[in-house]
Amino acid sequence: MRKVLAVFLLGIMGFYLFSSFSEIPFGENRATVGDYYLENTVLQTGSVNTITSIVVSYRGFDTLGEVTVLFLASTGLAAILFDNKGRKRRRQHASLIVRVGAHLIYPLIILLGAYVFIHGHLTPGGGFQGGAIIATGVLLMFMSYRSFEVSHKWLTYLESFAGISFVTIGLSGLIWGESFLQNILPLGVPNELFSAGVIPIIYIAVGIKVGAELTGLLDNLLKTIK
Amino acid sequence: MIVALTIMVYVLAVILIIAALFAVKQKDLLLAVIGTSAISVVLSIFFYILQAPDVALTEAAIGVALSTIIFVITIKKTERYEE
Amino acid sequence: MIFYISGILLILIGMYAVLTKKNIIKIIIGLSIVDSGINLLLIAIGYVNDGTAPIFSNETLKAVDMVDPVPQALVLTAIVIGLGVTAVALALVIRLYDHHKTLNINKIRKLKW
Amino acid sequence: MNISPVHFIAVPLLAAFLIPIIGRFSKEFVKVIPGIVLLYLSYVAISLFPVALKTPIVEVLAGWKPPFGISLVYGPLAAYLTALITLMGFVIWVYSYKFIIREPIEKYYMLFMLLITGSTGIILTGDIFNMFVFLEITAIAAYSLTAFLRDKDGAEAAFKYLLIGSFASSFFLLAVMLLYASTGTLNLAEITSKIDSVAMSTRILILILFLVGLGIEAELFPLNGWAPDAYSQAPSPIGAIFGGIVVKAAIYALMRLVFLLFNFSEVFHFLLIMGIITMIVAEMSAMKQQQIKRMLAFSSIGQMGLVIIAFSVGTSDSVQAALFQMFNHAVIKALLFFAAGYLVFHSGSKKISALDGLGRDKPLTSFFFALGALAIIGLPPFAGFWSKLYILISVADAGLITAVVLVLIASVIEAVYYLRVVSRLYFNKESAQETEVRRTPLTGLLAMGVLALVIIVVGIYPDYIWNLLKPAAEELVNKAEYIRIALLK
Repeated sequence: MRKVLAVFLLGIMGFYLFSSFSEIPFGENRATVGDYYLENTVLQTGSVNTITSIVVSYRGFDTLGEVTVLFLASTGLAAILFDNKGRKRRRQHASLIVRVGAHLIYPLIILLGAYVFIHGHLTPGGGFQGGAIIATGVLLMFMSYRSFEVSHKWLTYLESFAGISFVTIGLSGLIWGESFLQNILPLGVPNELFSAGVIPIIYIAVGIKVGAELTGLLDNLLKTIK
Repeated sequence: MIVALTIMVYVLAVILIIAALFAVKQKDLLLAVIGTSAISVVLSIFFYILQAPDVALTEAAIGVALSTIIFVITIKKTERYEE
Repeated sequence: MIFYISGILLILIGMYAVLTKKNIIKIIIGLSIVDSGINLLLIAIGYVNDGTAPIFSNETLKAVDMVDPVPQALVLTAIVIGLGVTAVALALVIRLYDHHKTLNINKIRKLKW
Repeated sequence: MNISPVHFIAVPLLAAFLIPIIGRFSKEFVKVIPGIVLLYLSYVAISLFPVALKTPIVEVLAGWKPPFGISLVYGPLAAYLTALITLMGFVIWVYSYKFIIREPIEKYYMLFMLLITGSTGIILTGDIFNMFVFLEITAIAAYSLTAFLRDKDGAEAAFKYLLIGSFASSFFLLAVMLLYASTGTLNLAEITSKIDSVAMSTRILILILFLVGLGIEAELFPLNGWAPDAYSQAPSPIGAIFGGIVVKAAIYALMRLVFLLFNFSEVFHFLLIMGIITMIVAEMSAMKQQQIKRMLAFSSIGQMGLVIIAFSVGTSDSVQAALFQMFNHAVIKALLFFAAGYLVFHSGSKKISALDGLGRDKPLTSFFFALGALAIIGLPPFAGFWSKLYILISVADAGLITAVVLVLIASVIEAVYYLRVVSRLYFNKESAQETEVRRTPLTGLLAMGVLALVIIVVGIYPDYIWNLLKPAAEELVNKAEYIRIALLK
């Protein structure tokens, strides 16, 4: 009964979605605000990656919100799982091959993550991707070594420090420029590492924050007693 | 070249839907989670084809790896089979 | 077009799971499938035939040939938000399992509606 | 640094990021930070209020003029709602100070700060996707706070809330996507100016998606199944936060979008009917409740129904009355939740029947509860009377006599179940069971006292607040003016 009703409702919804989307032709160039960003990104922000300039500058406020969502998720998760944390993760060491492999790859993954968020304004990728990559690196170590621990104190510091710097950069735009999150540094030459003003700095802060948060989140989940 | 790409897209779309149905129907939750990570893999390829490398990278890191892992951890902490 | 169709189908399949499944982890899987579908639709909306990725990595690339960057930026945000919601949801699942020793929604009394 | 509306979002965010570091050094100081932040924000709200009444502030972010960047639109309406939220937030903090004694206290205040960020963000932002982000922030904070006590019922309520909430946010995101695809922009004012060129079928789909997406947070029937559980299982201050802050932000978002994008009489009729059904069903359900906080939750939904009725009459007067009712509801319902929190504490049970005779043991707390009950029913010397009166007048002016009758019937039902509780407090014999008598802490009494004072003062001098709301109501009704202001033309 329930299934029939669900199929019926979804059928109606699917029909309306399809008919609405048939009015939005696929692959056609629509006049959107995107055109403005594409034309002006290099000149106005110095970032050659338009996505980065939108994420960090034009719509930087969204990114602040997004970082907040992750922060919120890790806080909320820690609050919900507060009192059933075990001391140790009860798991076996992985096999020797995995451990040696993990040890070899771990620094490389961290390096890759850092590379991705430092070059966010030049190549695909940025703070979120870099941070997520770093978290997967730490996860690999969690999986291979029982004794591998991250210091919660430092995670907290890193996380808060990165968050505070994001907001502070924003507020300094308000102090020395005209608006919150405004770019107050010189734009430099496009396509060079040190260019695009505050964009790389913000993205590095985002990367550190995302990495620390996801690591903390995974650690909290893993330490829950069954 | 273009034809090959089109065919590939269609094949991938079929795989995507099959993976989604598998994830919904499968009684073994671990396998169902593998299904969702397969969805993410296909999506990540789609994003790349649709000229969104940034998003493809994010989907690969978050959808394929992290999201799957938190599901797997949760299943480990609870139970594996759907009644 | 195929991208639209797959996106909408993903949304519908995910919603079907949320509406009919009894297992709470399954329901969350459904929610994440819905999110995936919406993300795919958004990216597909921004695509321009024969467009290139919106990154000016060399001089020859022109703005008019590029795909719309805005949906991509939005999807980046949406993916991260989805991860956040999933994490909180799974934490609640672990909590619920603690209290009830079951994942079946019918056996968790108040969840019925 | 000049005071600017962006502080409403940035400062609590900064505080939330700072709390974990400070928590490592001093647990006590952590509890004080939100108070300082909210006091500062209240100061900002009050000092910016006259400015916004004269000329609305459009705060451009990151230096990009709308529609290319995200901007905050701080007009009279936003000024009024942010002031309400920050002042209520401050009172709720005072109450929480001694009420929240369960660890992790630090996390509680972080979530609280983020909830304030999220809900002020919803109200201030002039960008539809940004609104989605802030809705999510508010929602995730609300889920986590619901489960804060980590007991059986709390986790269930939070999970239910999360499921429905995630559904809502998916719908909202779909609607945002369709809007972007058909208008090519995300700026709310720009969308408004282009919406007429969108095909009608698409527009209707977008409307339905928004109604479902925001109706859930705004507790519209039949999407409000989560609310009674969430309100009653979360700690009492959180109930006040939901009723006083989260719902207000959601209703604002819904009404802003309806007035800007779907300004048709059919939509308003539909909302009117939904509002009436919401009100009647909720008041009937409240009547049947055995638990005091569930009763308050249903009453809250009923009041939101009343607010939606007033909004959907659509005239400037009725909107003004709706805004007045929102103010009164926030203050009165917070007082009721505060008092109920300690009454439940003292009686040791969530049941209404356990409250017998507490009027003698707990004279002050019971007095505050009774005062809140009388005010929310709408008895003359209190604030609730005036807003209800104004709503009735404006609804009658629009010729909707059936609606007037139904609102009056709902009020009678409301009076019955509230007075039932009050009479139990004062006139029933004390139940035999011995419960440990714990004193209501001074901060709790202080918070309740302030709210009670506001209720009485506003009840005696309603015109002051009423006149303040006039520009806010006109801002919501006048869509051309909003476009002009928000696009900096």
